[in-house]
Amino acid sequence: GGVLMIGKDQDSTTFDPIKSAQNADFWVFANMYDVLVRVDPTGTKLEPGLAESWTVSPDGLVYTFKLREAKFSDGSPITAKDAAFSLLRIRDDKGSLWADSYKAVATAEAKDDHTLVVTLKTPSAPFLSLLAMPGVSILSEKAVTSEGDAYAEQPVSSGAFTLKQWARGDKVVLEKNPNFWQADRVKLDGVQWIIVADDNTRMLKVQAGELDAAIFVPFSRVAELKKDPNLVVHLDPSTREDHLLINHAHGLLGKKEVREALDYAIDKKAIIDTVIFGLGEAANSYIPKGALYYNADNPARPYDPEKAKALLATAGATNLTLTYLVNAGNEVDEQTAILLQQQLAKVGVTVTIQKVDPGQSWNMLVDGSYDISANYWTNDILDPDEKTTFVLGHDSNNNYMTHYTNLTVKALVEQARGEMDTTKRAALYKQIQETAKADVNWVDLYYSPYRNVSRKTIEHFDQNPLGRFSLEDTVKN
Amino acid sequence: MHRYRFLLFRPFQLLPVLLGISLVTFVLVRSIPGDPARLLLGPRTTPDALAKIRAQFGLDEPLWVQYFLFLKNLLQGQMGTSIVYRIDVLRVTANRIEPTLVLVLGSTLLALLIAVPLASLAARSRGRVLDHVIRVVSTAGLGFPPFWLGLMLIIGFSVKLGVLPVAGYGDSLADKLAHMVLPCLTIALALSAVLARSLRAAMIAQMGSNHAVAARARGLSEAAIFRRHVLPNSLVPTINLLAVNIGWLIGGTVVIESVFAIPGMGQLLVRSIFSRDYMVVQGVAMMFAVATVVVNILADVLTVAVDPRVSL
Amino acid sequence: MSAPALAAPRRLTGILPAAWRAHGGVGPLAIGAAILGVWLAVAALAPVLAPYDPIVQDAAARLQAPTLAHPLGTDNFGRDILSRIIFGARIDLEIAVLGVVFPFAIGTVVGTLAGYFGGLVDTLFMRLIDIVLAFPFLVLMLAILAILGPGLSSFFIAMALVGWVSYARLVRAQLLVLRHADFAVAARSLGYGHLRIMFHHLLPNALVGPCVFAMSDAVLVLLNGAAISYLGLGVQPPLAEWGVMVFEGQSFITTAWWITVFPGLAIVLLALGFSLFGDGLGEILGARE
Amino acid sequence: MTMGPHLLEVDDLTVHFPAPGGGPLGLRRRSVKALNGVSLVLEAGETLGIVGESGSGKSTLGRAILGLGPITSGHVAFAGEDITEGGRAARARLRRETAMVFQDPYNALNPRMTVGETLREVLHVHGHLPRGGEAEAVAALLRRVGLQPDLASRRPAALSGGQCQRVGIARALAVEPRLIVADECVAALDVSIQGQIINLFIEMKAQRDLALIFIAHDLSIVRRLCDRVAVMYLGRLVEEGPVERVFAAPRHPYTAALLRAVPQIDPDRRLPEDPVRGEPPSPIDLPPGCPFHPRCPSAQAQCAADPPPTLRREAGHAWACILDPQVSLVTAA
Amino acid sequence: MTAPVLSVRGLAIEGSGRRIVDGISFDLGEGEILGLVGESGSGKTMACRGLIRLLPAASLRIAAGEVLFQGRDLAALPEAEMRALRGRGIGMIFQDPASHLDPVMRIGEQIGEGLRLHDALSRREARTEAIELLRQVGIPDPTRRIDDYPHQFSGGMRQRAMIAVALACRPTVLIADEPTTALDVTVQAQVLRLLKDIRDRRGLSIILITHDLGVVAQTCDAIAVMYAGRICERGPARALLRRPLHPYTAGLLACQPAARGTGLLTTIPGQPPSLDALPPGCRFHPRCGHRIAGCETDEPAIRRFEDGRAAACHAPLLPLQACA
Ligand SMILES: Nc1ncnc2c1ncn2[C@@H]1O[C@H](COP(=O)(O)OP(=O)(O)OP(=O)(O)O)[C@@H](O)[C@H]1O
Ligand SMILES: Nc1ncnc2c1ncn2[C@@H]1O[C@H](COP(=O)(O)OP(=O)(O)OP(=O)(O)O)[C@@H](O)[C@H]1O
Ligand SMILES: [Mg+2]
Ligand SMILES: [Mg+2]
Ligand code: NI
Repeated sequence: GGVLMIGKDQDSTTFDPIKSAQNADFWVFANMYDVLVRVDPTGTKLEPGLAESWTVSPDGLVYTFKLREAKFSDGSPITAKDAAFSLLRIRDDKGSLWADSYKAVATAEAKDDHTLVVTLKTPSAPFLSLLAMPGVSILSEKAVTSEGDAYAEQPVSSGAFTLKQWARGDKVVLEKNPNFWQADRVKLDGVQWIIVADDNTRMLKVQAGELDAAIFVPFSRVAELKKDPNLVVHLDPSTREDHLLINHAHGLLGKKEVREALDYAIDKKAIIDTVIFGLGEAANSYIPKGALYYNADNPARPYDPEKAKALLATAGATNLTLTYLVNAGNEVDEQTAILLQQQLAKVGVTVTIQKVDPGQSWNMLVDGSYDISANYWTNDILDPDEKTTFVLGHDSNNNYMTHYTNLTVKALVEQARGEMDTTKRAALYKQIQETAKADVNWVDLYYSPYRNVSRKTIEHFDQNPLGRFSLEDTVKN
Repeated sequence: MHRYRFLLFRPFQLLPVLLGISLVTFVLVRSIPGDPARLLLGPRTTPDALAKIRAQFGLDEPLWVQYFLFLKNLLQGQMGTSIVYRIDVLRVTANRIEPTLVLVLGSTLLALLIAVPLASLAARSRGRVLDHVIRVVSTAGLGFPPFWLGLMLIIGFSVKLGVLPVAGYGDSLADKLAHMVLPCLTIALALSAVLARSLRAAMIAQMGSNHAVAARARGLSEAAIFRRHVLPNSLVPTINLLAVNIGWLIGGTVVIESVFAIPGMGQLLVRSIFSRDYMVVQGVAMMFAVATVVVNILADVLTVAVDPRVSL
Repeated sequence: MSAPALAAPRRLTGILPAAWRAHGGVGPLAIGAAILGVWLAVAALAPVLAPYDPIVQDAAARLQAPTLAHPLGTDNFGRDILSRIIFGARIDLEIAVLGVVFPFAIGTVVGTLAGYFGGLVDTLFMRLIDIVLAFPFLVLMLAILAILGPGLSSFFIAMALVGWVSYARLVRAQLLVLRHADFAVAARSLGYGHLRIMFHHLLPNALVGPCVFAMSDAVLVLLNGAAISYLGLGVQPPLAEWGVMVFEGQSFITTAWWITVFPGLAIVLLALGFSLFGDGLGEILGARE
Repeated sequence: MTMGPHLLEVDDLTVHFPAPGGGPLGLRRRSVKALNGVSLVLEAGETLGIVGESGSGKSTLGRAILGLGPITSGHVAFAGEDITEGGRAARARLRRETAMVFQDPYNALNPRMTVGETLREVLHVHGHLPRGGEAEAVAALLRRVGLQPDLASRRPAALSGGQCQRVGIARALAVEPRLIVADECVAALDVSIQGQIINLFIEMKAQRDLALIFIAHDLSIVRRLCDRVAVMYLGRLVEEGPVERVFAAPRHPYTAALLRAVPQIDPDRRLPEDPVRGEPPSPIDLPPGCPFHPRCPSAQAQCAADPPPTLRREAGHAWACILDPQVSLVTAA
Repeated sequence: MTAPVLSVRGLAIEGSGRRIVDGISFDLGEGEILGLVGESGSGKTMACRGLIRLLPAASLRIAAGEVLFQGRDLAALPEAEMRALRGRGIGMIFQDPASHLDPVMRIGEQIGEGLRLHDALSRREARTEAIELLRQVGIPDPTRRIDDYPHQFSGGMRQRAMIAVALACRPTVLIADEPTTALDVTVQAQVLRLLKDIRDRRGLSIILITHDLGVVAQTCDAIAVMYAGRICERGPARALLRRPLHPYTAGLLACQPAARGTGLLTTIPGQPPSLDALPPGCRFHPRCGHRIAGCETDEPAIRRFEDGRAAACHAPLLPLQACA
């Protein structure tokens, strides 16, 4: 029993899953809505959700899902019609932020109450992974159509918890959904997501016992909180990967030697020690460690300032001056910048830090008005295709704002997306990772875990690598 | 009654100010580089999606059209739709007004409760050790940034002593009051330093004033003179100082609300600036403006009530 | 028959306080000036005084509590707090001075024009002031900083755009009175031009209030810098600035108090200097009026 | 009457200041009626004293004459030029040829400028500065008002009231004016110093063709210094004429009362048992009829009913009272 | 002559090394109006503030002398007892009634304040008393005006209200510091009349400070003339004005522009000395037309003459007989 109080840093913005792209919302959706296919707690494979089982046609175009017996929180049954509606809605609704990701869906039809048939336009290996995203949570067609815009505030849930109260800017109060098909599994009476923007305050609230748990423990406080006998600090593996974006379109940065030199000149260990207090590992691939198709043996460049200097010299890039775009107000970003500035200075690269407010930095990155900038990515779906496409797929966003071009990689990415054979896919991704590394599309910096804290009295407060909290298993003593 | 005549005209004077504020806010928020659609969609997006969102919120209209739409909405008592929350701005702000109001009023009250005795003590022991101590202490109150002061108070009173809640905004009245003590105190410490300074100066001036001398010549004790003559006369400039500082005070709530996790207007405004939620920024700025003007009118009413000579 | 001048008995205890009082108690002005002087000297001699380079990082000496080698400890980059405070004095004095000078200049000119001409000019300026005042101060600064991009010069521009109102109000109030003073009427009767009357005769007599206010304003400007950092748009790293240092040290508030407390004390000390100096200035100039 | 234009001609001058509104909600417009139809003329070299109680409009009149205050209606002509309608040129001429001396000697000087700077500035602006002879010109001015030239380096705060007033007069003289308006310029000074300043004016009058409007509430000074005197009450001239005749035989009951109320240094003269009743009414709500009637010992019914009496003239002596012949109150002298 | 109500002996007031009032002595008889005249800065206000120990700055203090009142020396009284005496024993009214009345307190309240605090009258009793006082000082319609604020009164009425405030606690001595200087002549006459009437009705004694010899001439029984911190001459009004002993008094009288005649006015040459640079000997000697050899070196002590007159002059203008 009991209500779990969790502190988070940002307010929810909506409860209509197609209308948000924020992690802050996704993590709440995950416990309010069920999806056809779930990602398991280890974050490495898919498991059945509302779909008991599914079959894929040999050409990879037709998916047939068998839905289990389940109910929405309002007591009405969850049918294949609702599932079809939800899938088409995320593709077609004008308010949907995810329409593009589901373009591959040609049709979705309910054959009967428990059978859903989805046809794709082209084969897509990541499709099942996509169905695990909170954005395509199964919604009640009746509720959505009858409530219209108001649905975003009074949702009908298909997951473990339902919305009881939403005090904007203050808290989101969820209570147990008795109609959830796994209701027996849920121990908590409810969950309160409480918004505490200030990191210090959030931690102090847990320390004082006003919160049962809090997410986003600042790196700097992990060691100290670990010492607190009343608290447990959870460092759960994540899909977060930090990297240094390089704008290949800017002069000398177009030269591979120069980018290599930057990689050699950056002491990832020092960043891990100083900025994230030793709580991470140096990254050797753009795919997060432990994630699907991660190549553990991907070659990494060691810290070697001498080699960096030599490379710069051969490339004729002595006296290189770079503008380093920093997200103002982001502590990790600012500290990384301060550190990198000093490290790069050692190899003769002058770094000018340009701090801009986060609302602006996206624009500047997209417009290409930067030389280097630290950034990170966490996966939304299990499959590496999403990230790979954005980062190396040569689509409209200039390979994630880097202007990296290598047509071989482009072809490989497309090929991997359509390849349904897992071993062949693995080989393709290994090749992609190696090429990206060789080309230095960006500089991989480090992998770091999710950092959450809970009181001793809380059990099973875990987050899977995709960010989903398994609150249906959490126990408050 | 005619001393309060200004109440009839003030609302009309308000109009040009509000119009000016609407224009300034509009120009200001639109000049901040950055694109709300892009922020909403996050990094993993396509130009199509961007265009769709822009169209949905009318961001693709020419600026002046957007401004007139904003004004037109305003005249109809609407403030537009929040880009982030996708609902009416009025609804976004609805439950946030109270905490900020309580914070501002509470800290003003607390600041007065601190400043008046401190200033009285300092004024009455002018030039002596106590006076200097008060001066140094109040400067220190002003010298530490509020976010630091707030954290210190939390650590002291809530984590170590456990007598007050750490942060947040409670549900019941008593709960809310308990939650507001520390944030109000944080603002009040800085505000009272400002107030005490001016109050002390006013009191010293009043203590040396002719009418205080006359009261002394009537054989009144210093305490009676202070209570009956000096204090009331010192309040007028302080009221006005408070009114002038209202913008500063509301600005201060922005930080305090964040430190103390108070779901108020200040946090909303800052977040909306960063997420380029134009409509919310405009709406909240207008509300703050109205509040400021109302406070100033209140200050005028108070001044008129306290000082019979004034008629505005 | 004049009475003999009896020397009243003086108790020894009465003499010291009397002497103290006669000298205005060593005067807040003097103490304030001394404090400011010390800071000025610190800023000027920073390279000589500071034991370390304020921005060079030393991974081996991270987060050290005050020791002999690092009297005020180090931060998480291993930078020496003392050296950072000493070098920070340069930036903070610059912030305090420039953050006040521009608003002061704009405010006094606007206030003079509004107060002297009255009427429509005054109404227009007053409405403008109302508009600026109706914005929460910090938020307005934040918006301007967001437009201009964070950084010191943007900060000064933002301060100037926002801060002038207080000065304008003060000066205007003074001028509304002064322009009816006999010497102003005299100046008009002598056929002096408006500019001469405004800036040569009236303004110098209206500056005491603004000057005193400027001293306390300097403190607020420093704190605004810190608050802006808190809200995320502070000065550029890796500059050592006290407000930013307090903000940065915040995450170590329970583990490494020295990172925040010492820069905080530096702000308080500078604030004390300014406010004492301002008080003294007010007393002396006010008395002379 | 002279032939050419008068040096100064004030015609039916009215000055109203806006006042806080009246009525229960304060919505009714009201005004302070500081001057209500004042007419007078002044010839070159003539000295006119203006007396009256506080608030009777003396200063307002003085300032209006010099174009320093607002004018609601009426005309002021200086040396034949109408300055109320005239443009810049008329104003500029007025500024060149007139000057003012103020009541409070300290406030009339810019506290932040030395005496020398103050005087130099006037000379400079008016172009009366002989090349190279700055210091000499300032010293000459100071000497003319009986001050040591070494005072030039001092600021007003370091001067006595009498010295300040002399500097004020020196500043007025620096303009080389044809008309000086002195507004209660000795009221703030001690008797012994007062005498010195009055003597300075008497000497100046004798030396040059200087017209003087001398505003005062001390009747005895006016009697000593002026050729003519004008008595004001609530924004109107109630009596005007040659000093000797007005003082010897006032025709208006107010003038008589005023004269009677002046304390005399004569231990044998007792305090008047029954001084004029009450105080002047508010200039916002002027009483109907003769403005003095509520306080007038000899007021009659028609004083309240009829419109305010106009000036009646008799051989250069004018008074605004319907009563006749002269009031039976004569000063002790 | 009856025993004086108030007797000042050698009162001296010092501040920052200067003697602002230097050993003044005078007696105030019962029911007497004593005029204290002198030029600005001569120390009139200081002397009277000294009597009730309300010196305007902390740096000022009584350096010598005694003030005998009701058998006690006020200069040596403990502050608490002194406070009890202020208002009740000795009342004071000031030159500028506008600033000496609390602008934010109703007139009636201010009048009743002393009564309520000293005599512990109830609010209602104090109010009745205040109305009566306002009536006595000649304010028309006192029941209505009692709830007015000072700014709603005219100058003359404010001065009357001040007098009412001072009279509230029934003082035996009233100090009036230039009570009419700010008023018009017509109103001045009314106020002086009022003071005289009150004296006649209540039999209190008044010290009237002024620099207008005309005012003292018409109101006072005795006069003391001050110059640069000292009393240079005192005596019965009529005698002093008719036949002054001290050249300064004579000079003052001659200065009055009221004196008939044309041409230049008589003046006293020079200016009063600054307290920082007092001339040696007689303080008046640099401006004196009658000075003799000793004037420049010896400070003249005040000497008593017949008819209750006294003067501090080496060469008095009249050959009067000095008494012991
Ligand atoms: N600027 C102004 N605004 C409003 N009312 C004014 C102004 N100047 C003068 N008055 C009013 O006009 C009337 C006449 O004032 P004025 O100063 O001319 O009188 P005065 O005769 O010079 O008095 P005093 O002897 O006190 O100098 C007074 O009631 C005064 O309050
Ligand atoms: N607070 C003070 N501290 C020191 N000296 C003072 C103070 N106030 C006044 N004085 C000096 O004391 C002297 C006497 O002043 P006082 O006010 O008694 O003169 P007064 O005769 O009342 O003059 P007035 O006619 O102007 O009122 C003056 O020289 C003055 O400069
Ligand atoms: Mg006047
Ligand atoms: Mg005096
Ligand atoms: Ni003619």
